[in-house]
Amino acid sequence: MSDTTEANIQVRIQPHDFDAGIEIAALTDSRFDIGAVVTFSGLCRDENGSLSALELEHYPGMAEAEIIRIAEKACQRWPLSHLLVIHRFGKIAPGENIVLVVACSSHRQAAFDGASYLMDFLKTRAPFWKKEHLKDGSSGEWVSAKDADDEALKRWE
Amino acid sequence: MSDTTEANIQVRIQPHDFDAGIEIAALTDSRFDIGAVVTFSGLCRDENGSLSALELEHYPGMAEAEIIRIAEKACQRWPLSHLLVIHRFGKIAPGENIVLVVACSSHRQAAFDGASYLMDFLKTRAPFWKKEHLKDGSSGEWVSAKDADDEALKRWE
Amino acid sequence: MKVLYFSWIRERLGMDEEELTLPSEIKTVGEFLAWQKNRGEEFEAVLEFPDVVRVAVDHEHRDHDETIGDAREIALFPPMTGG
Amino acid sequence: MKVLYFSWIRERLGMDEEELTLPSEIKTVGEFLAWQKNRGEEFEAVLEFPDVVRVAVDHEHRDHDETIGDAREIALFPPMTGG
Repeated sequence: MSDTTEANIQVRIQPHDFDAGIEIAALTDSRFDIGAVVTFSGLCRDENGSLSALELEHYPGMAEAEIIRIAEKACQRWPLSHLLVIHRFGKIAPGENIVLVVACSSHRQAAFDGASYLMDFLKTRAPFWKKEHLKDGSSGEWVSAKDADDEALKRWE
Repeated sequence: MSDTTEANIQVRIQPHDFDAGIEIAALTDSRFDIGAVVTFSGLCRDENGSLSALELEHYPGMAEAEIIRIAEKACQRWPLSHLLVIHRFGKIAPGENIVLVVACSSHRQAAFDGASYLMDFLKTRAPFWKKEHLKDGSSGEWVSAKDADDEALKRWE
Repeated sequence: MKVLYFSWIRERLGMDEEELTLPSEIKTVGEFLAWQKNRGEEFEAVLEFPDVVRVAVDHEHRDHDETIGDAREIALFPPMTGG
Repeated sequence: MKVLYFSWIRERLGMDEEELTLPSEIKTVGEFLAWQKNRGEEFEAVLEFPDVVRVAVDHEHRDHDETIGDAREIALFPPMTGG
């Protein structure tokens, strides 16, 4: 891992919200070598209307470390000038942001692949767990891991 | 093409800039069914420092129509709840935004694929042409189409 | 029929649009381009390699072997470089 | 050695961390889990299906057949559901 590569990775684990536009601007302002920026925003869904909030638990220290490891692999695989990951923890209401990935590159396919790779590995390897809180005041279930998320990793082999 | 699908496509051809964060918020506010938002921002690059601006010429009427056709195909292929495309025209300085795609879905892979498909076809089929204006005051070349952009379409066959 | 020109085709022809009445024997895009090529030096230069010229009929891409039909608007332009 | 518990493992055990001194014969993650399972009813329930329990040693994922080494911190948690 070169210093240059490491310098371009930013990982933030935080309770507060983020703004994708502000993050894109911060990464691209006064730069003339970035032709493509791909962002992924993951939001809290509630399709049947029963959810009051998701509570995101994380493993402090390891969450940052694991996402940095995933980001370093992405930067080794594709020519990314920046890779930013923000993951929230705590209670998150339906419709609110959970995670943001911003991948910058001179070329669009690298930016798409870098962001998509990062999300696939973050889903299955970053130490976060979601618990449902329901509108009726009860504490719902811990969200189960999806086989489809493990499956998604295979395309990067 | 169902009415529902068409209602979720927005295409804007405009000279002024855009803000990805504001566009994401407008599409996702008060919605609880969107779990994934992927944006692609294309920026004006100037790696050797000689460019004053790119001038984007377009074919009014056809530019909108062609991008809508591409977006409709994307919405038929993936379950996208929204697909927004903004493409600027006129003079655009290095580091400025040229194009924005925002794809919303309940699932992340559909959002990634929809945005990537849209950009691949927009590059080769939407009637826009870029001319370089150089810092020395001279009018540079019209940017040539890239074979790599035609190649990129093959993975969607 | 309105004929539009874009990018370096517009610049070399020195016009962005004109009104044309096509001879009735012209049915396809390719026939239209061949006819255009005979309209003078600039047209001949622009259409020296007709394969690189893209054509839209009423805002839709058309291949050179496709028919024009009763088009209201035809546009000639080089390969696109947007995005 | 600090041992951390997360998610429903933390809830069922009723604690988020503890200090443990492991018997010297425990070398692998799997051996550690087998030893933990004998520490009482709650541990037995949590480790009924040890394959679903993920383990990190000093902030890095470890498979059950890997060694623990001289770890400062071990964490037990269910499959992750972030993002």
